[in-house]
Amino acid sequence: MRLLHWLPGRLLSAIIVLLGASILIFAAVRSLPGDFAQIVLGPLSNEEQREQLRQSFGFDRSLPEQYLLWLGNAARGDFGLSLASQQPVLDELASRLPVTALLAGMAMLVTIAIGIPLGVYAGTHASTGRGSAAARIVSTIGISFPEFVLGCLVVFLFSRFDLGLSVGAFTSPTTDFGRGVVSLLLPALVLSVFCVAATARTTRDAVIGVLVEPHIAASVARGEPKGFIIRHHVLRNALIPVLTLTATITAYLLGGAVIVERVFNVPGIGSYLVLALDRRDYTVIQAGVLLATAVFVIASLLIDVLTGLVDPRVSVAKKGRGA
Amino acid sequence: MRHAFPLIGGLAAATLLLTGCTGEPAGNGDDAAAEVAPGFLAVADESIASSGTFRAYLDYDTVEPNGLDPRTADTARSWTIMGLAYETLVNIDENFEFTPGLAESWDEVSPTEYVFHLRDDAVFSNGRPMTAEDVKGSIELLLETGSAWSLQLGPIESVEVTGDLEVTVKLSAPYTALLGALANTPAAILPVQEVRDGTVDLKTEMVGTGPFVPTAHVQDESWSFEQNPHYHGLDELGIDAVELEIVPDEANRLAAIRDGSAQYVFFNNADALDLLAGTPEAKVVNQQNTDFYYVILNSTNPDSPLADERVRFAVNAAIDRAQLSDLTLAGHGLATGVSPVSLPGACDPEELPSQQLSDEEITKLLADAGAENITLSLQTWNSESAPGKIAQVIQQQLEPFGVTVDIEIVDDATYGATFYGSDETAGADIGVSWYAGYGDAAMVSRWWNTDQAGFTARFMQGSPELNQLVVDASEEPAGEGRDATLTKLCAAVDEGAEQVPLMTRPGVIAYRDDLISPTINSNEGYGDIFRYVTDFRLKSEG
Amino acid sequence: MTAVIRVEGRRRSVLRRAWDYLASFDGLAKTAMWTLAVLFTAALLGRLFGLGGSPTAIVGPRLAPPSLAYPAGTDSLGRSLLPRLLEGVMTTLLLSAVAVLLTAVIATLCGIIAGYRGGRTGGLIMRVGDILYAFPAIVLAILVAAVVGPGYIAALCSIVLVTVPLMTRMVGQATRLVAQRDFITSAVISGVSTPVIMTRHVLRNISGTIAVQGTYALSVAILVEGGLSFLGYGVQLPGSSLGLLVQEGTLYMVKAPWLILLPGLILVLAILAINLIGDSLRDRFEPREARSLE
Amino acid sequence: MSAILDIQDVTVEYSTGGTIVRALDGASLAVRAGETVGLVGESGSGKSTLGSLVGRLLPGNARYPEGRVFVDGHDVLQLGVKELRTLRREQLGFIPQDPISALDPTMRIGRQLELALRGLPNDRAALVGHLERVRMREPERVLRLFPHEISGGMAQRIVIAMTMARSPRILIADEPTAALDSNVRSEVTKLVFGLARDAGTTVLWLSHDLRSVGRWCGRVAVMYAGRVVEDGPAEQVLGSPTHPYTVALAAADPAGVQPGERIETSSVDVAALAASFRDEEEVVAR
Amino acid sequence: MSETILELDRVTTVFRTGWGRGRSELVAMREVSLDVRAGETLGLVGESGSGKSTTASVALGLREPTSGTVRFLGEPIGGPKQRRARRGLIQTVPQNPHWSLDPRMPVGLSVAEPLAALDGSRLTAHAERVTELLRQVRLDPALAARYPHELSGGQRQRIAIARALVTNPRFIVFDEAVSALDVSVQAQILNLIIDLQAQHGFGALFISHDLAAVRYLAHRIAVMRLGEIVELADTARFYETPEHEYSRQLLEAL
Repeated sequence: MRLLHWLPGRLLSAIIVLLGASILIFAAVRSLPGDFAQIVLGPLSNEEQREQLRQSFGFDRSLPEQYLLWLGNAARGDFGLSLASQQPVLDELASRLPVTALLAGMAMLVTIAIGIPLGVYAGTHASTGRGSAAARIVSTIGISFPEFVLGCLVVFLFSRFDLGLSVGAFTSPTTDFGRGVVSLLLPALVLSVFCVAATARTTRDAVIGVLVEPHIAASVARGEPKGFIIRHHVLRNALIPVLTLTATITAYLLGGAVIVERVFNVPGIGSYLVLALDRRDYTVIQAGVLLATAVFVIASLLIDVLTGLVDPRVSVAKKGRGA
Repeated sequence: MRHAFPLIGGLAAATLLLTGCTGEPAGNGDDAAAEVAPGFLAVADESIASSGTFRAYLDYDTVEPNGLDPRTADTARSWTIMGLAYETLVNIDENFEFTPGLAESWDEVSPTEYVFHLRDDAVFSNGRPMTAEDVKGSIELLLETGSAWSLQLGPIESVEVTGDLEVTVKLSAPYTALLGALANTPAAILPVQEVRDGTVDLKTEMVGTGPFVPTAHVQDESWSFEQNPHYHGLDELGIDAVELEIVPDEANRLAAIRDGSAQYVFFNNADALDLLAGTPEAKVVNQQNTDFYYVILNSTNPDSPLADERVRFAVNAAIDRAQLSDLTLAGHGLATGVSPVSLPGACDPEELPSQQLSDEEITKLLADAGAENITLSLQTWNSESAPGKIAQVIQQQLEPFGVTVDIEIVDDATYGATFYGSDETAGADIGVSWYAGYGDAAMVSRWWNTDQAGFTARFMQGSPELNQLVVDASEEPAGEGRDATLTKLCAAVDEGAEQVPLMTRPGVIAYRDDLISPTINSNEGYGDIFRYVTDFRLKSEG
Repeated sequence: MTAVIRVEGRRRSVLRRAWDYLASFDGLAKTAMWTLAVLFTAALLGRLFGLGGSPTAIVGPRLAPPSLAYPAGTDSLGRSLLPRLLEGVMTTLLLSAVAVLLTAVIATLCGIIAGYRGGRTGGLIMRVGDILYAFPAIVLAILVAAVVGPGYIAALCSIVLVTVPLMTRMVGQATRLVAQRDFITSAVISGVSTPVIMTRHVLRNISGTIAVQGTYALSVAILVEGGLSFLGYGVQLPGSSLGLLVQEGTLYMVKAPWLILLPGLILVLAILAINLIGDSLRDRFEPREARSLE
Repeated sequence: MSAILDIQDVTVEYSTGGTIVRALDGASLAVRAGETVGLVGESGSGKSTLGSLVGRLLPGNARYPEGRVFVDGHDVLQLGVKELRTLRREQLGFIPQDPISALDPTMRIGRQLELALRGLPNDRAALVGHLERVRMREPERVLRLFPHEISGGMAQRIVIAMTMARSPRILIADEPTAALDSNVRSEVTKLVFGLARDAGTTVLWLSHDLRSVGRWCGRVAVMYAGRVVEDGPAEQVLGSPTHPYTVALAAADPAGVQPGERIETSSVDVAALAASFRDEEEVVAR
Repeated sequence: MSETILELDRVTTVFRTGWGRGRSELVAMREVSLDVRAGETLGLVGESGSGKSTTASVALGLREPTSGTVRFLGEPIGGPKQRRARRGLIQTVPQNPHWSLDPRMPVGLSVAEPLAALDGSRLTAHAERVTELLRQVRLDPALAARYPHELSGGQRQRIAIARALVTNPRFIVFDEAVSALDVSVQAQILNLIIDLQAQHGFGALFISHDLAAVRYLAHRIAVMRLGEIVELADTARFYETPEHEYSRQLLEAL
């Protein structure tokens, strides 16, 4: 019920954000330097061939017209043909999505499985203990390790020394899920380091924030045992800022995937997007970036709904996202 | 303050530790170029009973505006991959001599008339036997496209079916490189009947007479091929299927060859030779190539010092090819004139006029031109590492002569816009790139003929004499006469110095000796690293 | 009344007070500051006095390991890595700092307007921020870099566009908190004009947030610059930045690991230092009391 | 008769970032079972610290360099964590100032009560019974609500229900009505004292309001600068205060002055008082 | 009878919140009429949520009412534009001594700010007047250089009063100005307000939930409940014979 009060407004703002993003993407892609036809057809092509190509992609129309056409088709799931492969963009992206989704999913799993317990430990021991300081330093180092440095390091170590996992072969999870997971293990770990650290930090801060709340003091005063308070009161309350962080992490994983996929040669959406950008594969860039933003917008929408379920006080007015 | 230094110190110590334990023997580059047979870096052991999947890793995929259509395929990578499915009338061997392909033999009736006798067992992968009409139609279809390769075919006047398995090609003028042009994948023999009636779409399908047919292609990811059941040489094939992985990152390809995920890997970083030293099963060979790096010295901007031919020539002369090759290609690049040095009849790069100039003469030349302290802008692209490195070395080499070079390294698209865009003159003084060198010494020089290569107009003025030399070189039959023309052509290009050939662009192939026995030629004209794939033998079930 | 035992400071010179302020940070933050100071000074010396030689000059054998002659080894063109590292540190720090300065100005302006004025303009600002925020950072950065064309400007623009939305949001939130304070209402009632309130009261009171967020933005900036240069859209050769050096190093990981390890480690150190300073600033401006559950 | 609560000359210091604040400076207070003691003092007097000290509930940066605290014979400051928990659970009850924030905002009232009453019967019927004890209307409905959906008065009743469910030996109420509107204050106060009387619970009622404390408590202790400066039967402390601070406090309440009268504020010069108090070592006690 | 400074005539203020199905309306002020005369203090009591604070914002011209009129010195109080024209004539002493002053500014400058706003002069140009006012609120003028956190709650509230008085306003709103103070300090501030009003003759709206403080200082008392004024009477009369049931309840609780 409560959800119904703010969900329509939240949905509307999500749609506005997506529309805004689509305009931005379209504008950015159209202002990429270099003549698209010349790039695609190469220097040996003649003007006639170029003009023909421009026409076949509707580039001869006015920009607003092109945008509306694109948006209209996109709404129907038609993102056009990839200039590079001549295949429907949607198929191209769809075939790479499982890889990126699995990569991001594995990283998210690691993030939650390590980051939250680490943060809870650091938070509940913040007033005492060296363990907390260690957790804090570890998490600060974690957010300071760019994945391209860490990734290269891992590739170096695993290709230089025989450490059991291959960084040369990639098995797609769609052909063999088990081997796919194994070949994504290292990339997912590298991708998750920042997120684990960020989650641990946020969880720690959230836990500390909850611990000073009077209702925790009241629980302590009632003589509740530590574990009981953490389980029943701290975790639930601390979950709220952690949930909002999850939206940011989703975006981060999507972005980080670009680099990690590149470093580990994982054929996912991220590395495909960079390639597409290099060769000005307009349709792919447009659809790919829009997809990335849409995933983020939908994820944050879902997370807002989840937050609404965890925190009954949440309303449409409250929509800050922590970093 | 007290705490900061240990951190820095620790860093240095860590570095020493790591460098200490990775000291490896120096490069084995010389071995890599060693031939096991004349013209070959590796020869497949045909006695091996072989079957299985051939797994190769490539650095990038074919990207063509017309999809899989071989006629408009622009890059060597496309030729290589499409070459698995298509065949050409003639083939080119390790000595750049022509051998039978789909044509069992041919007669050069006159310098302007060639008669091809086709083999009778060629069958397209859809099961239909190849006919003379297919050959005639394929050449005509290629000519229709107006593509770069249709220009390389030369002045074809007519193609006629003159017998059951006989096709006659007539030229309007002599053109020595005709066979060279017919030997490359864009001139592949297509199932013309199906193409014309629309049952085969060349953009999305490959229906050729070649050994393999593609079963799957994920752009930038992988290709799968299986045997063409109708292939005429099926019995001799040692490979059941081909898996190509596209792996842009060199480190990953390196890892793949180390752990055996790949049997055969292409590198374009010459240092890969050294990087695999620790893996004894991996053999690394350095394949010489007719492709070469060149610099554009833009002559079309009247405000640029490069508008003066003396300055261009001086800049050309100031570039030390040997050092350039040592620093950027681990010494594997060979200095070359406009006729690629590894092709028969090519001019001697040592004899080029620019190479005869001493440092003093270069300085004087610049002084005469009033260009003692000049600044030139250089642009090149970043999807490969070599052009950027070349640019940086050139910058250092020109510095002692008072020539300051401002380097701008941009993405490929921006580079294209700078030199082939719509402006009157290209947006930079100097450009660095490479050309494919093809299979005949006169083919690439077409790009120096301003009548034939319109795309150079924004940085090259050319001259009627030069254009004529290009035409002469293409018309004269191979032999001493043409060699002399090529030498003149090389000198003219060198002195005009608008597009200056620098050095060849070698390829590096690594293969797993324990998994595969390949045949690899020492010299390649079309970048086809699978040229002898039908001879390859697999050592273990793959 | 409570008995308060504390050490009262006497009035000192500005310099002395600045020093005392820095000295008041915890040990970790101080170490971080020293690390940054050492990195920056080395880079500055490198630039001013050509410490380690010219970054572009080809001086020696290719891929030589660190030695006395080449303290950080040589790269694939036989250039000494040390001056290139110093130049890289300079570029990375300077580029990130300039970008974050821009970010701070833009975000402060937008954040204060959005947080204090609210209304349509404020809504629009926040909405645009939301839209930019919806892009994964590195994707946005690459897109911007591709539009602008790879290079310094691209890195700069990307960093600004990536960091502005979050910082605007944080400044906006801080501004809203301050705007609710009674002293703002008092000033409004006294007829103090809006621009004066914004600069005199709001800006001063959110300066802590700006400092903390600016510091974090700086670490994000270095990450973005690195990632961008690594992907080939940031700083280009023959320039040098830490991200670019790492990228160059990847090719020679096996044969010349120092080419990737040194810039990589310095990059990590710099970001780590900045994050530690940010944490320290945050503890200072947003103190949190820790409590045990015993 | 021995004291159920005996605070002996306790000193408490907080250290924050190099600054040490002394919150209690030799405070003593002995309370016998069944007594209702009003602990009066203004902000900073140390009364909240004293209240929390009974359950050793001070924040981690608190130090106890001197003094001892006994609850029913247990030396609170020396107890192990487990014993301390048991003590809090079995013997002590706390009612905070702001009841709404004392409830977990993410949890329905019913679930919170259920958790707080672990070990006791805590089915629906029992919960409803507890709410009825604190005269909550519509208890069934209230159990389903979240804390932000109820008023301060209701929240305080729920906290009282939670606290009194275990019939603690000592109840420490820290300004429990300060955050409430005036018309529910007396009701809540009445409720607490009524339940405490029924359960035989000793009450330590912390307040800044001398007058209201006098109305409900048998005994009043006045705190100032970290000490109990005056302690005695309510009517005595209120009627004829002897410590100048108590005098000033009584005089300063505007509710105590007749229309047209002016509050005499000259004697409440806090700074001067503090200075004079430092010299005066002896606590006025009767 | 002295001049009417502020007059609220049948003022209604409605808040609308939410969106779609969640939309709700809250009437914060319903048909509120009251007036404040020169030299007089009108006390406004009521519980949290009774509409006191909304009434304060309306009286200060910070919020435009949904209906009804607000007149200041006989003129409609109008919107933000008129606020600039009236500057210096209306001031406020806010509730929370923690936030009544800008923590980043020496308190002397905070006192000078309304003066500077009158003529656009620099904050530092009014040192003499600041000294004078600090004396009036019985503070050591040397405190002007201090920052708010260096002062006690009572001292801060005195500074806030000095700031409100610095422009010789005709009307001051005290919005829970003593509620957060300890009784001993509260008494001093109440006396100070009484003395200063006698001296300066400003009209005052004194808002509090504390009936005792209001009764002590106000000449007339208005009792608000659920957005309405349920009783408005002279203090003496109100104290003797409260008419409304709610007023009686409040008095009993004293």
